[in-house]
This record gives sequence, C-alpha cells and structure tokens, in this order.
Amino acid sequence: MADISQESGTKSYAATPDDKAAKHAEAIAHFKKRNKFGLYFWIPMVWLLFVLFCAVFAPLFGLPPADEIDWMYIKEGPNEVHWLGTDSLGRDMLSRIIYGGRVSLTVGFAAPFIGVGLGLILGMIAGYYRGWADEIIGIAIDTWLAIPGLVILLLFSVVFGGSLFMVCFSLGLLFIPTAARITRAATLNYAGREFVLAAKALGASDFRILTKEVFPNIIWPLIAFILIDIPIAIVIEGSLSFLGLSVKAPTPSWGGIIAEGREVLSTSPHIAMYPTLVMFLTVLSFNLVGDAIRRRLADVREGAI
Amino acid sequence: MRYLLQRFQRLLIVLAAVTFVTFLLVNVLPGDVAYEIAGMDSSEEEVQQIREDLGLNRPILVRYGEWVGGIFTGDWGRSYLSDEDVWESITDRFPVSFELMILAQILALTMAIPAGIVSAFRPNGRGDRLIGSVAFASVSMPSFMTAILLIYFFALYLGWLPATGYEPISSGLWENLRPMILPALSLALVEWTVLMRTLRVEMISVLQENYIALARAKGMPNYRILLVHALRPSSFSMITLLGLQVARLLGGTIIIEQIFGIPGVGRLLIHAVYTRDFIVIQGCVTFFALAFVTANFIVDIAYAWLDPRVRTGGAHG
Amino acid sequence: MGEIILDVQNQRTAFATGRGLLQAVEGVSFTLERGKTLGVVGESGSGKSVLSRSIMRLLPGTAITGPGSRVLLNGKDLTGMTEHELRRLRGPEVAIVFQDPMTSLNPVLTIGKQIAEVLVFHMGMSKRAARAKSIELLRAVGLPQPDVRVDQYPHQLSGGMRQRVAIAIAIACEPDLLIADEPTTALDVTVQAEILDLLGRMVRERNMAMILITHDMGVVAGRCDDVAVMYAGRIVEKAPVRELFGNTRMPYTAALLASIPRVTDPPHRKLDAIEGRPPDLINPPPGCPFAPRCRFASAECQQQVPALEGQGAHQYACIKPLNTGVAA
Amino acid sequence: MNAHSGEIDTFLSIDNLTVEYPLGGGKRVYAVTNFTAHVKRGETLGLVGESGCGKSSAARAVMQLPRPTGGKVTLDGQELTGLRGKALQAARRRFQMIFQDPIASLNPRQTIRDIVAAPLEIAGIGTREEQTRRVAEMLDLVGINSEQALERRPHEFSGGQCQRISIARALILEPDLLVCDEAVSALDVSVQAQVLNLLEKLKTELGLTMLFISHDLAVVKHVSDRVAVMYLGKLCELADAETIYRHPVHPYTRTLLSAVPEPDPDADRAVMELIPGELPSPVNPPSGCRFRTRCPYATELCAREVPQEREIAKGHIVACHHPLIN
Repeated sequence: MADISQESGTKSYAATPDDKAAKHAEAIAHFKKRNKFGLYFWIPMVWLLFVLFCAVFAPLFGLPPADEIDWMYIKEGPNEVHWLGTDSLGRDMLSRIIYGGRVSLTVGFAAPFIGVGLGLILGMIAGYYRGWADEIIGIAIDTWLAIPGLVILLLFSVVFGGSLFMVCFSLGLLFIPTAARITRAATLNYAGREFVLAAKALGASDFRILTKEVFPNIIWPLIAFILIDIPIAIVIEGSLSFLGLSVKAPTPSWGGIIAEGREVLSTSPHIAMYPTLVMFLTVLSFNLVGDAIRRRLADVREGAI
Repeated sequence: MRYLLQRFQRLLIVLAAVTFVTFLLVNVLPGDVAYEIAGMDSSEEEVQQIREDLGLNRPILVRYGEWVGGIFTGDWGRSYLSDEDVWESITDRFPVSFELMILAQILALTMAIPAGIVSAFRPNGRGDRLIGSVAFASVSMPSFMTAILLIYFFALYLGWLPATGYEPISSGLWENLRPMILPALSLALVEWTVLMRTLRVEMISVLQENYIALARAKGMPNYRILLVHALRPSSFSMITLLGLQVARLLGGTIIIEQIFGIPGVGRLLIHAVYTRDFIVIQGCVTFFALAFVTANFIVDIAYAWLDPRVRTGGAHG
Repeated sequence: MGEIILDVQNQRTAFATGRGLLQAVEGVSFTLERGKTLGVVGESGSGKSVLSRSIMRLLPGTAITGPGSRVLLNGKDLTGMTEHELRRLRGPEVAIVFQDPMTSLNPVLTIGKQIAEVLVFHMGMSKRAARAKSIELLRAVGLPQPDVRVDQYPHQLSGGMRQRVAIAIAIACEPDLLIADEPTTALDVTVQAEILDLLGRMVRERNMAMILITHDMGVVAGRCDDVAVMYAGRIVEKAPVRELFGNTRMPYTAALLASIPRVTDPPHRKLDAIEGRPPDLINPPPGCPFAPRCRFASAECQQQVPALEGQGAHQYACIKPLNTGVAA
Repeated sequence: MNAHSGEIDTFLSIDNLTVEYPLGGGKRVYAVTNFTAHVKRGETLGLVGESGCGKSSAARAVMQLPRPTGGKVTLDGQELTGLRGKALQAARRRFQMIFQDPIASLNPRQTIRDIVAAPLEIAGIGTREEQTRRVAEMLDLVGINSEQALERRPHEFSGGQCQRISIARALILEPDLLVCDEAVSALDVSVQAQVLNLLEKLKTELGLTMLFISHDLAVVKHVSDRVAVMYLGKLCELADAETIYRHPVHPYTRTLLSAVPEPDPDADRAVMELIPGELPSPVNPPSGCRFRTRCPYATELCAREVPQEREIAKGHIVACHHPLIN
C-alpha cells in the first residue's frame, strides 16, 4: 500500500469485457489471498501440535525416564536403543528433550497470560485516570524496565528458588511493562474518542466505560501481543535454564540440556545440537503461527472499522 | 530544555526506586547470607555472630540509608566472600562489557537500518519477504543458541576465531577485537530484528504521510525521499528502543560473557548469584540500572536533537 | 483559444479492494488553457481527489489505470512515461498543493530546506542561491519575516502560514499547471479567503493554469473560470462559472446548490436535502449514477449512462436536463 | 452580566463560564473566559467562531465534561455546576450531546441496539425487550430502518446514518437540552442538509432547547434563534440570528461574515481586512480586548481596558470599545 514507486501507470485493465472480468477477478483474488493461512501457517502449526502432543502424552510412549542412566551408552550418537543418542551421563536424549518440552511449553503459555493480565489492569488504570495514578504506574514501569529482565529472574530464582510456578510467575512479571504500555496507549486513544465521551455524558460509571466501551476495543492488540510473547517466554526460560537457574535439576529443560552439551561440543556435538534444533523449530513455529494470526486479526479489525 | 530537565527528574526517581526494590528483595526475603558464609555445619551462634559482624541485625531502613549513602561516596561495600571492594570490581570489569555492548549495537544497527529501509520501501515485496524470513529465523534463536552455533562453526569447524577468551586493548586493537567478534555477533543477531521491525513499521506509516506524497509531487527521487524525508521521522521509535535495549543487552552479556569466558560485569554478577554474594548482586544491579538510566537520558537528548518539535518545545510544550 | 496546457482524455482510475474493483474515476475528459482556472466540485467519494492524483500520476500501488486513458501535459503524454521522466516534470511543469497544511510539510526539515531542495534538484541551483530564492518565494506568498521563517520548522507556523509555504514550494519551479486539492478545507474562513486570494494572484501573475478542487460550491463560485461538477467518478456538468450557477442543467448540480445553507437565508428555512446516498462504486447502478436519487428520473435514465454533451462550453450528462425552455 | 437582562423564562443559563487547562510549568490555556449567555426553553442558541475560540470548550463545560474552572451553569433552576457524583449522573439524562465525528461517536464493537439502548441501561429503565422496542422507535424516528439496523455495527453505516444513530442515542431519554458540537461539520452538504432538517424537526416535535456549536456561519444561521460569536475565549457579540447577520456591529463578526464564501458568482467577495498576523495563543492572550491585535479599529484604549458587554439594542449584546454602529 505504501509503495512509493509505482506510479507510472503501467498497469492497466484490459479493454474487452472478458479480459476486464479476468483482471478484475485477479485483482480481487490477490487482495483476498494477502493474509490467508498458507503453508507458512500450516507447516509450523503441524510441528507445534506434534510437540504439544509429545509433551502432553510423554508418559504413554514407554520411553526410559529422563533421569535414568544407561551405563551401556554414554555420550553415544543416535542408535536403535536411543533414537537421539545419550548425553554425557548416559541419559536418553529423546526422553530428555520431550520432558524438557513440558517445561518450555508450560512457561511459554502461562507467563504471557500472567504478564498481560496484570499489565492490562495497570495500563487501563493509567490510561483512563491519567494524573497521579498514571505517574505512579509510569515510575513503577520505568523502574521495572531499568533492571535487565534476566537480572530480575536471577534475583527471583535466588530468593524464591526454582519451582515451575515461580519461574512462570517471575517470567510473567517481565511482560507487565510492555503490556501495560500497550494497554495505556490504546486506552488513551479510546478514552478520548467521542463514544466514550458520549457514555460519560450519559452518566455511565467508570467501571462500565472501562469494561464495555474501552476493553472490547483494546483486547485485540493485546491478543496479538500474547502471540508474540509465547516464543519470547520460551527463549527466556531457555536462557535461564541454560544458566542453571530455572527449574531445579534433574528435571530436564531445553536450555539445561544445551548447557550440558556445550561442555562437550567438540566431541559430541549432537548433545547440544538436537535440543537446539527442536527449540529453534518450536520458537520459529510459534513466531510464524503468531504472525499469521496477527495478520488475520489486523484484517478483521480493518474490516470492522 | 524543560523537557530534558523533566526527563532527568524522572530518571532520578527511577534510580532511587531501583535501589530500594533491589535492596528489599535481597535483604528482606529468605536466604540469609550469614548461613552461606558460616557454611553448612555451623551453629546458630556462629551465624548470629556473623550477622552481628556484618551489621545485618539493624533495621532495614537504616541499612538501606547507609548503603545508599555509600553509593554517593564510592563506598559500595565489600564482597562478603572475597572481601573485594564492590565498586572497584565493577569498574574494573565494566569497560569490557561496555565494549561488547557497543560492538553488538553497532553490528545490530548496520544490519537493521538498511534492512528496515529496504523492507519498508516495498512492503510484501521480494526484498521485504526475504528480510522478514531471515529475521524470523534470527529472532527464533536465543543468544546462547546463536553463540553455540557460531562457536561450533567459526571456532571449532573453521578455526578462524577463538572460541573463548579475552585480550586487553593493550595487546593491540585487532588482538582485542578478534575474540569479541563472535560474542558481539551473538548479541547483535538477536537485537537487530527488533530494531529492523520497529523501523520498518514506522517507516511504512511515514511513507503514507502527506509530506511524503508532497515530496513525490515535488519530483524528488526515491533515494532522497527515503533517506532525507522519511528516515529521520521514522527513527523515533527505534531510538527509544535503543535506550530500552540497553537493559536487554546488559542481560544478554550475562550469558554471553559466561559462554565466551569474557571477564565483564555480567560474569561478576552471575558468579555472585551462584555464591549468593548479596552485596555484589546489589551493587551490580544498581550499576546496571545506572547504566540504563544514563543510556536513556542520552536517548532523550538524541530525541530532542532529531525532532525539532521537542527541541523548540512545540509538541510537549 | 489560448494555449492548451492540460488535455485529459477518458481518464479511468480504479482500485482493487477486497470486495471488488472500485471505479473511482470513470471516463473523465477535459482540457485546460493557460491562465485559466478550472474548479472541480464534488462531495466525498466523487473522485475529485483521485482525479488530481491521476493527473499527477501519484497513485498508490493498488490503483489501476484504465486503457485509453491519456493525460497530455503541454502535449506530452504522461500515461506511458517512466517514473524517471515523470520526476522531471513534477515541479517544473505540474505542481500540487494538498489539503492539510498540518501534515503536508515534513516536520523535521526547515521550511527553507523544503523549498530549496526543489530548486537544487530541478533548476540545478547552488544551495546558497536556492536559499536566497526561497526567501524571495516566501516573501512572494506573503509570509512575514521570510528571512527568519526560512530557518523555522513547520510546527512553528500557523495553518494558514504553512499553506503559504506549500504554495511557495508549488510555484518554486514556475509550473505551467497548479493543482490545488482542497487547499482551504482545513483552514478557518478568514484564512481561507486569504489563501484563495493568494492562489488567484499567483495564477494571474505567473500565467499558470490551475485546477481548484473543492467540496464547497462557495469556493468555486468566485474564483474559477469554468466549473466541473463530479458525481460518482464522472463529470456530470461542466460550464463557465456564471452559466453553471445561473443556468443549471444537471439535476444533481441543482439539488446540490439547493441543499447548501446560506447566510442570506432566513433562519429555520427547510433545506432541500438530497435523499439517499451516493452509489456504491464497486457495484454502480446501471444508467445515470444520480438516477436513484433524482426526482426527475424515469425508467429511461436507468438504462444507459448519459454522455457529457451540450452546446458550446456548457456540457451536461443528463437526458432530461433542467431549464431547457430557457435560452442558454 | 447586567447586559444580559434577566429573562424570566430562562431555561439554560450560563453565567461567567470560565474554562482553563493547566499546561505545566505554571502556564495555562485560557480556553473560555467569563462567558455568559441565557437560553429560553425551546430556543436554539448558536455558538460560532474560528478554531481555538473556545466554543467547543464552552459546550463541554455546559455538559460538565469536564466541570468548568469557574462560573455557573443552571438548567431549569438546577445548578449543574453544584452537583456531584450520583446527583450529577442522575441529572445527566436531562442534557445530552452530539459530537462532530459521526464514526468515532459510536463504539465500533457494539451493535446499534446496544449503542442506542445504553442510556436506558445506565439509567436502569425497562426490561431488555422494552429497551429494544424503545430503541426501534427512536431509530425509526431519526430515519433509520430499525428492522435492518438493530443487530448491525457502526461500520456498516454511512457518516450521515451514524450521526442519525447518535441523535437517537442522545434523545432516547427525552432530554430537555441538546448540545450539538459541530454535529454536521464532517458531513457532505447533501447529507448535512438531511441531518439539519432532522434536527429542526425533532426540536419542534420534542420541544428541545439546543446549544448549536459550529464554525460554519450559514449552518448556524439555519438552526439558531439567537447567535453568539466568540473570539479567543471571549464573547464578542450576541443577538438574534437575523440581526447579527444583517447588522453585525463587532468588527470581528463583520470580518467573519464577509469571509463566508457565497455559492453565487456575483456575490461580493471583498473581505474586511484584518491586520495580518497570527491568531494570538490562548496561553498568552492580549491585554484588554483580545481581538485588538488584529482589529483595524483598535486604539490604545483597547489595549488598556477589557471591553464590557453592552446591550446596544434590545437583546443585542456586544463587547467592543468601538462598535460599528452607523
């Protein structure tokens, strides 16, 4: 749409009615096709469903437990007993990766919802009431932003320990500032609209205005934001477990397996590379699927206004 | 000018809040350093004695006041474990982290700006889709993953660059830069996508502005429209982001310094975390916040320089 | 007959949308002579702004230009030109002034730079000469203290002053054709009068041709030689200004004039509103586009799109024109 | 104040209305200063002026959105500026407002039924069925086919139709006062005429009192019984519509009128010249008469003294040291 170079008028629709109809159909098809779900949506979607399936039904596959040591196979590459080989302690890589996926996916889904939920409330209050509420929330957010996210997580893991719940919760806290900012900006935008003034003129309560007039309008950017956050949460959890500060060992997690693999990178690269590949594909898939859904949402929104 | 003063005020408040929050987290919550120092098999009396020695028995606000007072006089305390001066150990290591961050940011910008302009020039065109795909792959890799892949390929497989290590600048510029390339690249490969996307989105909307239409109507060539008319007004969000990214980069250095064995502040912090050396953690976090706040103040100044509406007090007046 | 500056032949512009092809401009033809001003009036969606951008070849990527469309500027056909060739014409031969002076100037460049770059690029002036000329142009458009203003940014000027700057940019390379696209819609009435006076003076002094696009019948009434009324992408009536107001033929023009509230009317006069709404340009009705809202329409009107015809300078697209008993 | 001779049947009285917004740094915008006007029941007062003259601020202040900085607004004997909380919310059903942007006036995520029923819901009137029935009646009254409209959303309607829906929402609680803030300015002429006719019709049928704000002098004349002209937050002139348009005495009113582009090629296009220059900022208004910096008749007196409002003929109020009385 913003193409600044196509103005020479070289395009033209053909003269005969048939040609014209064909061109017409082509132009419309092109427009409609723009944000249809294509292969870039479905292939990653299939992968995600596969990973999700494995993680949920992991105990049913008859895999060796993730912390069981097989003395026959230590640091072995893929073989018929251990499909993806074993790590330096002789634990089954496939099992470890699948069980590690449980942690990543749980955190990936839970943290953004926690963060966006809290950010939504703060952002709406700041954007709607302005004044000192806005000022205080603004300072709180700036403070939160001034400490690197990873440092906050490190502090939390030191202070509260590494349960899965704490990891989800403290990671969720990291999403508050951005979620609150997005909500605040959207709320500001809508709170100045005339339909909100009209509701005020009718004597509507603030609660009614926020829930009925503002909220339905700002929920879409936040859903889009959650979609972006899922892969980010997985990546951060990976970083944390890479540093050994996520869920406590011996519970496997992708970052932790990669960290172990790094030690023996030159001799047994498969230990680092398999979880790296799985994690990369999963994060990429979440990104691609999220992007496709966001485009569709944008289309729906454009159509609705 | 009033705008900058307001920003400065805000940053001071933030700094105060950061130190307080950190202090609270580290000091009020369970996980007492005294136990750590005393060791596993110590008696309750020994722990009490250590508390007494360290002054941990006094009220929290008093200790906070003392500590904050110390920050201004350069007395950031001493490590409970190594007895090193916290301020000195941070300032010794910071130049290394700083070099790493600057290199990473330069690399990220050199990738992001041209890519963002090309993408925004023809959204959904071939260039945009190619860049978008690369960005997707790039953003899907955490920095530790990128680091491992880079080490595997460039250090272990090709043997071009060292896998770990650090050389001070005194051993020569190239000697100093060589081991920094992979770490900086690991950080940049994550950060550039965010910058690129921000620039792209803003530039697409700027290119739809009336003043761009007018520039076209004036017969200006595309390169001039993109670089002279559109780039500056499109870069505001990206500049803001540069400031915010300082926090992410600081976080990133923690992992990257660990992987590449670079003696920076990040490594100091992670070591302190592993050993629960709270006064060092406190110092590092405060220092990070200080760095962040300073960077953002510089961004605010850059903003005023870039946007005449801010400079002349038109928009925010 | 004076020298013909602009000759638009059968201009058709459409946009691809999700619902289908939107025909924004459909078969528009007219010529414009040097020194003359053509007013183009229409309501929103009538295609008047798309027409101006079609003439400038400044359409977005989704636009499609119909076959047989030709725009001749000083005898040169713009339709087949490359982007590079067009760039050489924009500025020196055709220039445009946009509606909203708040957004049509670049907020981060001084107004001096925005004028000077045109002079440097098209006239090959040195930066120093371009700056001197910019100050001179700002003086010509009535900007007070031009030598101070030249270094200011757009946000330091009021709306009316910005529109003067936009006019200075437009006339910098002495174009033959000036397109003013709703140049005063965003301005207050008192400023509007000043800007319209300025545009008129520029056209006279520099002997340009001007297309003045507006939704306001009051604006064209006093400031144009000829007026073209657009409806649903077509010109439905075109005549010298007095003829159009005094001897209106097209029922749409008449209805539009009747629906305007006037300061000379007594309070509470019921206005003759046009019922209904303009047709959907994706699925236009057969026949005359105004027929569904026209009180004189009959079955005949809905069969065929009437051509723009008439004696001499007064043309209209209607098979049942008004005032036929009266001599033109 | 005494210039506005106390009318016995005043329905809406606006006394010394002042609206100021803090800007930070101790500065403030003087949007409206000591504006006084009285409106009789069933009367329409037009409020005209150019952008920045404070007419919209005045309208919002009358609506208590937000409450004015100073002055009194009294509706039918009830002082609105004195009401708080629940009492104000309850009083709100008696005065309603229509805004400029027809699309932005309606929540894009709600159906037309929900939008128009909202006043009833807030006031807690009727069951859901009764509300729907009432909404349908209102829609039919403003010329929207209720059968087709109820379950649709605003984007399916044109600007003119959206404005009709806004009117239906504003009138469903049968208010006494309707404030129209540039209510037809965003519409095309042909649609504008439809909406103006509708407003006139409803006003007569429902006995509404109206405050009609617009920058368009012709539109204002069409609906107003009396007209007030504002400049930079102050009242310049107030008189009945016929008088003010035919015999304007304030230099600003005269300039404004002479600048209106008449759709008539033979109309006089000579605009009464103003002193060139910028509109002064409402942050820093000129001393004395606020119009003096651009007034061709300004004297030293105008800089020194704020002109008092004077009644130069019955109901004709002007605030000028040198009114143009022939």
